[in-house]
Amino acid sequence: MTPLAKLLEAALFASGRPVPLEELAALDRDATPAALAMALDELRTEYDTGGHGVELVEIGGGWQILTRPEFTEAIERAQLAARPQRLSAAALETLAIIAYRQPIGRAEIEDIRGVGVGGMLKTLLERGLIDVVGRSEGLGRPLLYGTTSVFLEQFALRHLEELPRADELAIALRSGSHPE
Amino acid sequence: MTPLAKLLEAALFASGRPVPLEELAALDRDATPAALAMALDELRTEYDTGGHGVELVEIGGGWQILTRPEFTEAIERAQLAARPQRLSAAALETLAIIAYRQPIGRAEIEDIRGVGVGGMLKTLLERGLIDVVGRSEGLGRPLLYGTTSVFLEQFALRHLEELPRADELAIALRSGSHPE
Amino acid sequence: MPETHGSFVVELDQFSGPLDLLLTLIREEQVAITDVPIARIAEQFLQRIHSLGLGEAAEYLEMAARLLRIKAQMLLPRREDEEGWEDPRAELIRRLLEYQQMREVVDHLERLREERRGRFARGYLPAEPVPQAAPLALSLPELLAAVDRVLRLTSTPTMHDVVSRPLDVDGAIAVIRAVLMARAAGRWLDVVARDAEPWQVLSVLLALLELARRGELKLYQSRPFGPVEFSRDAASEAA
Repeated sequence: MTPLAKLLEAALFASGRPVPLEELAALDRDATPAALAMALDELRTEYDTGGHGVELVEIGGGWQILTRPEFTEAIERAQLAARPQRLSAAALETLAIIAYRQPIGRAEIEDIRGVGVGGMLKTLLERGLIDVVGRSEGLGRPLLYGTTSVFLEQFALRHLEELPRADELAIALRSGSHPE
Repeated sequence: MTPLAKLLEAALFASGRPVPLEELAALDRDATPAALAMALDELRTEYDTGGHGVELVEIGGGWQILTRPEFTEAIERAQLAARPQRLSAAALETLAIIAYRQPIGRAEIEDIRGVGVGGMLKTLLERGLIDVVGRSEGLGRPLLYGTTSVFLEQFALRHLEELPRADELAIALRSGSHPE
Repeated sequence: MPETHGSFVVELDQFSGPLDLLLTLIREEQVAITDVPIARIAEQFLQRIHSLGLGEAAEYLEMAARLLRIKAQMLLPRREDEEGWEDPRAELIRRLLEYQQMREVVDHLERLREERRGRFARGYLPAEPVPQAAPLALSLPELLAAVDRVLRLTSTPTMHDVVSRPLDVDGAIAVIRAVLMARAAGRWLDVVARDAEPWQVLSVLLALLELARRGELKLYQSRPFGPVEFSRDAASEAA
């Protein structure tokens, strides 16, 4: 490809939105509108005939490189498959603290875990595993969290009392059901 | 390009971050690891010899398409994308220590840097460049920190071993300084 | 990207710490770290932190004090053949070497970072598939293992954790005042929860002492080691 076509490819790749022709002109002050149009055409032809997974499209008054629609399904499937929806160890610990100490405020959880848990609480809330169950009487009346029915369902528990007591835990863990 | 290379290109274009090999493999369940490696090589060669504005690089256990450096200035001038902020010397020093000595606690970092690093650790945590990886067995069970995949990504490292080894540095590392 | 963390912004003409300044001085003097002329370097260090306005920074002052201490130790008379004599600079030299080595890694990281900053990743990102579509893979053993981790994490008594949590004396004062607003007297357990953490207990204790000092209440115990009780101070009430 010509240097101008390469520059356009890099710029359109890096841009987060369709780029109008006037803005593309700012990339190279020496390029005439005709040269710019030719370079765009060169890039489009390269993508269309060179056998690429992407294409150059004119969209919303500008130019943009997009993945070819025939690949989107495979890409989404791969993203889901390769990112199993497991909770991180940190998220599990936060969930465990909430399960055993509910209702509990964010500050108290952070006190136990020693790190900020703002993002973690958001994830657990989005997942429906916890919910806001009230407000503390303390200063600033912080939100209190507790586990939900989704939580019980997820762990196949009939009610919270089915969770082992802290002193039974060592035994429950030793009974061979340890995760790898 | 082969259909698999096209699919890989489409998937890599759809991500702003390095795509892990497992996710690329999930794109086509029938593709063998060898076929995958060949298709990646095909794509890289296409970018390198076909005269493209982008290139394929291996970063942090995954693959990523990045623009070629020679176009950066023009793209930034045209305001189509902006370079991320530089890191301060203090941030780099803290990262360097964590990268080499992980898992490492705050006190040890402060010992080497000669300054308090509490605020800096918080910033690096927020940036996702480091994470809490455990607690020391020592008194007070202080938190231990390590670098993340975001760190590898932002420094375009394939893995930590790409950093110079201790014996490649002008001054030898203090032996036995690693935490247990 | 807007930058909100001051500590992250490049400090062009500042030193990242006392060791950085010290290393710079040594480099300017063109002397070896392993044979650093302490008297001269200490003097320059003091001058420099004064001119840079770092004379208030604890870390720099601490280093200045250390340099002066080493300088004094170097002046102590000693016989050349004295056995067991340890160079007073040894620890400082070790730290400087370690720091210099780390700076070498920093240079490397800076190069890598600059290289990476000079390339753009894909700017336009199509919406990722909604993760909720995928079922969560979770099991009870996993949760219990997490509980176990948390327990092991918290069951070790650590007195150091007390200081890691800032005391909330003001909050405790507010609680005590509220109790005394409603009643003439109160007991310890009215203001401290049974399962209170050490920091909460300490907060209340300090708050009670502070209010007693200010004359807002009277503290008393009906018997030795009995429960602490408190009441509105009649004098302050009258005032």
